[in-house]
Amino acid sequence: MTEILSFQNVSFSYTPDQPDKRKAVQNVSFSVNEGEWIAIVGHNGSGKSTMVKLVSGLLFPQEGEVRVMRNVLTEENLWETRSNIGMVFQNPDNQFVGATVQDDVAFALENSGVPYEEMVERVHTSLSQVKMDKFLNHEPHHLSGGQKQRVAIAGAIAMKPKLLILDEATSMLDPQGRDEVLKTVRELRKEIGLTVLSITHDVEEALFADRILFMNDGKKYAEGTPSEIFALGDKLIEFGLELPFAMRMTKLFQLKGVQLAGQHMTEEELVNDLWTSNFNK
Amino acid sequence: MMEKMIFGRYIPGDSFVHKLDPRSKLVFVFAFIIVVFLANNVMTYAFLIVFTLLVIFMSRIRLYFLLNGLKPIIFLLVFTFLIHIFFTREGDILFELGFFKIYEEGLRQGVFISIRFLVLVLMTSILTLTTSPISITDGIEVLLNPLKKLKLPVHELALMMSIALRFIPTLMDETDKIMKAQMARGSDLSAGPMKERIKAVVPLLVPLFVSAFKRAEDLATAMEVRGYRGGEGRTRYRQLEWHWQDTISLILLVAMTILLVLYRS
Amino acid sequence: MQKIQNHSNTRSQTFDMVLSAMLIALVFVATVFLNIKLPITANGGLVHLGTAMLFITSILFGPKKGAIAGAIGMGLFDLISGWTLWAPFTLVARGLQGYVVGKIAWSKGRNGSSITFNLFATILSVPVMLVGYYICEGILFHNWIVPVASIPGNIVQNVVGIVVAIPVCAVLKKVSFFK
Amino acid sequence: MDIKLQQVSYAYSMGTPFEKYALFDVDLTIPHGTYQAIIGHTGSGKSTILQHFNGLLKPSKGQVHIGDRLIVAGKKAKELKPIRQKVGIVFQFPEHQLFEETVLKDIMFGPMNFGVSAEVAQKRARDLIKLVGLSEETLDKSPFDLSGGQMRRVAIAGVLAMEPEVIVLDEPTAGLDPRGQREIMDMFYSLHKERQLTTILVTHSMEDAARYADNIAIMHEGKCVLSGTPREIFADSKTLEQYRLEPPHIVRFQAKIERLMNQPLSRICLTEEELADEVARALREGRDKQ
Ligand SMILES: Nc1ncnc2c1ncn2[C@@H]1O[C@H](COP(=O)(O)OP(=O)(O)OP(=O)(O)O)[C@@H](O)[C@H]1O
Ligand SMILES: Nc1ncnc2c1ncn2[C@@H]1O[C@H](COP(=O)(O)OP(=O)(O)OP(=O)(O)O)[C@@H](O)[C@H]1O
Ligand SMILES: [Mg+2]
Ligand SMILES: [Mg+2]
Repeated sequence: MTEILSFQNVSFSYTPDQPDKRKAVQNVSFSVNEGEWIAIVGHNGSGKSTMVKLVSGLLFPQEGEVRVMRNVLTEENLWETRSNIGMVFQNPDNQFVGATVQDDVAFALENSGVPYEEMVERVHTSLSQVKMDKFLNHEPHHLSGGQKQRVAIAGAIAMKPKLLILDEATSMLDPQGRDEVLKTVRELRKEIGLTVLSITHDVEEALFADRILFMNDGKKYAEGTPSEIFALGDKLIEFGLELPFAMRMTKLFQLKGVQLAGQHMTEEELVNDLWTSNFNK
Repeated sequence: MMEKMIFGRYIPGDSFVHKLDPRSKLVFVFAFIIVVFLANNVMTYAFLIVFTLLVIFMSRIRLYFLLNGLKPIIFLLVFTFLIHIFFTREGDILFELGFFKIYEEGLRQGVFISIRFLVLVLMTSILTLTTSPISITDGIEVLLNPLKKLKLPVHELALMMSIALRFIPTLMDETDKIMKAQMARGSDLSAGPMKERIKAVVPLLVPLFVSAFKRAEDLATAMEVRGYRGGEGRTRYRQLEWHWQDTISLILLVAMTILLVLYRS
Repeated sequence: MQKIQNHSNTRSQTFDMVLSAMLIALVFVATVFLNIKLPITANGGLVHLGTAMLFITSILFGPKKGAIAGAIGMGLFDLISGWTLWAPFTLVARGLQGYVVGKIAWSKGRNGSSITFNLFATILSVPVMLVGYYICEGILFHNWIVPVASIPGNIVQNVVGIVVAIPVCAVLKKVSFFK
Repeated sequence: MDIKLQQVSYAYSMGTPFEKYALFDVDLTIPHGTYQAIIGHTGSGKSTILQHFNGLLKPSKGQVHIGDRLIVAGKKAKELKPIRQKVGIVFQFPEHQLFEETVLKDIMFGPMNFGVSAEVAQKRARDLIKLVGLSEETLDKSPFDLSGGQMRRVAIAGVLAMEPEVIVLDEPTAGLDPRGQREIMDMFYSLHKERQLTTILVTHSMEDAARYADNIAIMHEGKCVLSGTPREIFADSKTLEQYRLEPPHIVRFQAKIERLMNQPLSRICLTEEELADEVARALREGRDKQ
């Protein structure tokens, strides 16, 4: 397993001169390996976006270290590091630089001096990977939120990054837009084996992840597979999140005396259990 | 409201003029503005008119759009004409009514200056009617490139322009939304006494500035994460292509200049 | 909220550039989209708030950004509306105006927080702009009377601009982003 | 105060080459004291319709009754202010409308525009800040120093402070974490129940529409295509699909269970509790029969 990203006892405070104030990120450690999908969940203000800024070198930790591709992130290797990471942010409007879809996708390529012919080819390939190739010359204000986010993803993967970070990339979208974006990311993972770090407070979205980091008030409260994390049950609710639909239903069924064999995170499992425990006798 | 403003006056098309490279169009119009001042007699002004009509014809712009664009300046045109007529006191008297006299030179001046003004406005209008703001920006950037040596941040200015163009519709939407939200809270820019209306500007502009500032922060972050660190070492995705048509149009302009020089008095 | 510390130099350069772009867009939007109806009849009584936006920009962010936003924002307006021919004049006249306002409002480290100086700056910039346009139009019309026609309209615009900009700046200066 | 739209059509940029109709012949009646949800695909005209409820937009054709006021297409409507006080709108991302130096002043801004005295407005602000779940100290802070979720609550308090008889909500919880969403939706629901506040909710969340609304209207391409109780609306997933909507998660799940049990439950369930009850009862009955 190749490590792509790791935090080691990282702390960061926006107000280092006021030590009594809670730090935005406090003593967080974790690592992400190649090919994984990691989700970071946590309430508003729990420090998720700060962690993203630490990964991209927009901020540097006051304690601990951030390693990208096994190198400690410093001012010197900042730009090289950034070319290995693609990022998509929350507000679809505020990250669209170009005048049209294709200009926007080309932006990062222009920055790193990719020659013209190669740029054209890469812009077209990455746009077709997110199924936006029919929109080459569209202007941003004529696109839906979901489409803008897909363009942002295309812009990120055009650089062939090792790691794609989504900072609440779906939270301002309508349900259709959200589905579009998530579907795109899932397909990309299959197609080009991307490592994904997605930050969200949507638990249904986190269910797709291989591993979940659960943040609370700047600290890592827990880390584990979705089933491990959601087994925490009421703790999630206490810290501002909720349980996935299937788990909520499981609990309610058990409360009302419906026989079930165990806890379930997905609808399929729950329905199967309902079948085997109640009908299939 | 919005759509109208975003496209501005640019009308997409595929005429000869539309297809020209923005660089040649800019050089053309800029040179034209200077060349126009060469005209000084009936013949040369006639050349100017014919030439302008030719360009209008080649741009295939519907006359409606051109004339529509003239609306705001009609007043100025008439005003200029009248001022020249009334205030020039040279040459023969053509018309007299009491102390009110029109001199030949006044009429001449009035007509000439009005024609000059009109062809200038038409020609610059054709530029903006056939070229999108973003290609104008591209054209300007490339043309100003030599000034980089004088430490003029040409690349930054061009990128700034293109980001501004990109965010105009967004901020317009935002303005509309904030305006409506404040109207729903009882503060109205378009109704009530003067003092109230001016007071209603504060609840509109403060959030607008805050929002623009936050957008700038977000966009700067996004750009930097995507590897932006100034113009150094960047390649261009948007390529400009110089065709034979561009050369021809500049030759036409030179020919026209020669004519003007030959026939001016 | 505290400002994020600027760790790298590029960060503040990029941000400055993007902020200037936003200010250009703001001036443009105020010019085409924001109107106040006045009881007087010049121009149908509609006065745009572009000049006010230019003043605010210069007072909040200083001479450089003020000049850029004023010049390009309003030049763009000329380019896109029927006034294409005026664009180069606007570039000069408004650029100078923005610069003058910013320079005075930001003199001696005031950074636009003195209302008196802001007022002084805006008032002083009016003749600069008027003369700028006057000279340009004089050349264009080959006449020194015609350009006089646009002076009353320009004065009304500037007065409204000042009346709006001064109180708005007083409020904005209290917002933590713009201190 | 009833709100009634009759044959309302609306065109943006009327009379220009860019004229674009966003509403066509919409009929919709919202009786006093109801909780009305409006759902529909993106761009279906939801935001456009809600701006007719307090005269921010005037119909291009047709007429709008707001209480005893009548706004008719083509006629000038004077003095809309009283309507704006009676119908409060919480727009999407309402935190973008904050502008005052302090939270207190911002909450007082609305009521004072409608002629409420400073003392009364201040008292309202003190009551409301607690209602929206913030502490009284918040009142003295600058709204720009708050977190996104707190700003949202202040903005909502600013609309409630006008003491409207009708409250219109355009996606009031977008972007908040699950707890924030739940708290705000529950707060509006209890206001609706306690004060008989007519509530109009525009939302993409079928779950919220199902859980809270008495009546749901579906917008599709500028037309109001369907209106009914949540049970009626969500009973027919074929029709919903036609309008590019999905039934709430719970309804889809019920369909799965019904297929499994090979028999329909006695009614469409709109909340998770209801479904759990129904399934438990169906299973009990099934056992009793055996
Ligand atoms: N620029 C800043 N200056 C000062 N404090 C900040 C700044 N940005 C964030 N904070 C604080 O740091 C903490 C963590 O914020 P962060 O934005 O990382 O949270 P988040 O988990 O991303 O929240 P959300 O879900 O709302 O996006 C919060 O308490 C926040 O108020
Ligand atoms: N200011 C405007 N000018 C022109 N067209 C507009 C304007 N605002 C909205 N429209 C158009 O009117 C239609 C209805 O828009 P509206 O905003 O009412 O939809 P909506 O249902 O609220 O969508 P969403 O779910 O995305 O908020 C859309 O086609 C939209 O493009
Ligand atoms: Mg965040
Ligand atoms: Mg809407």
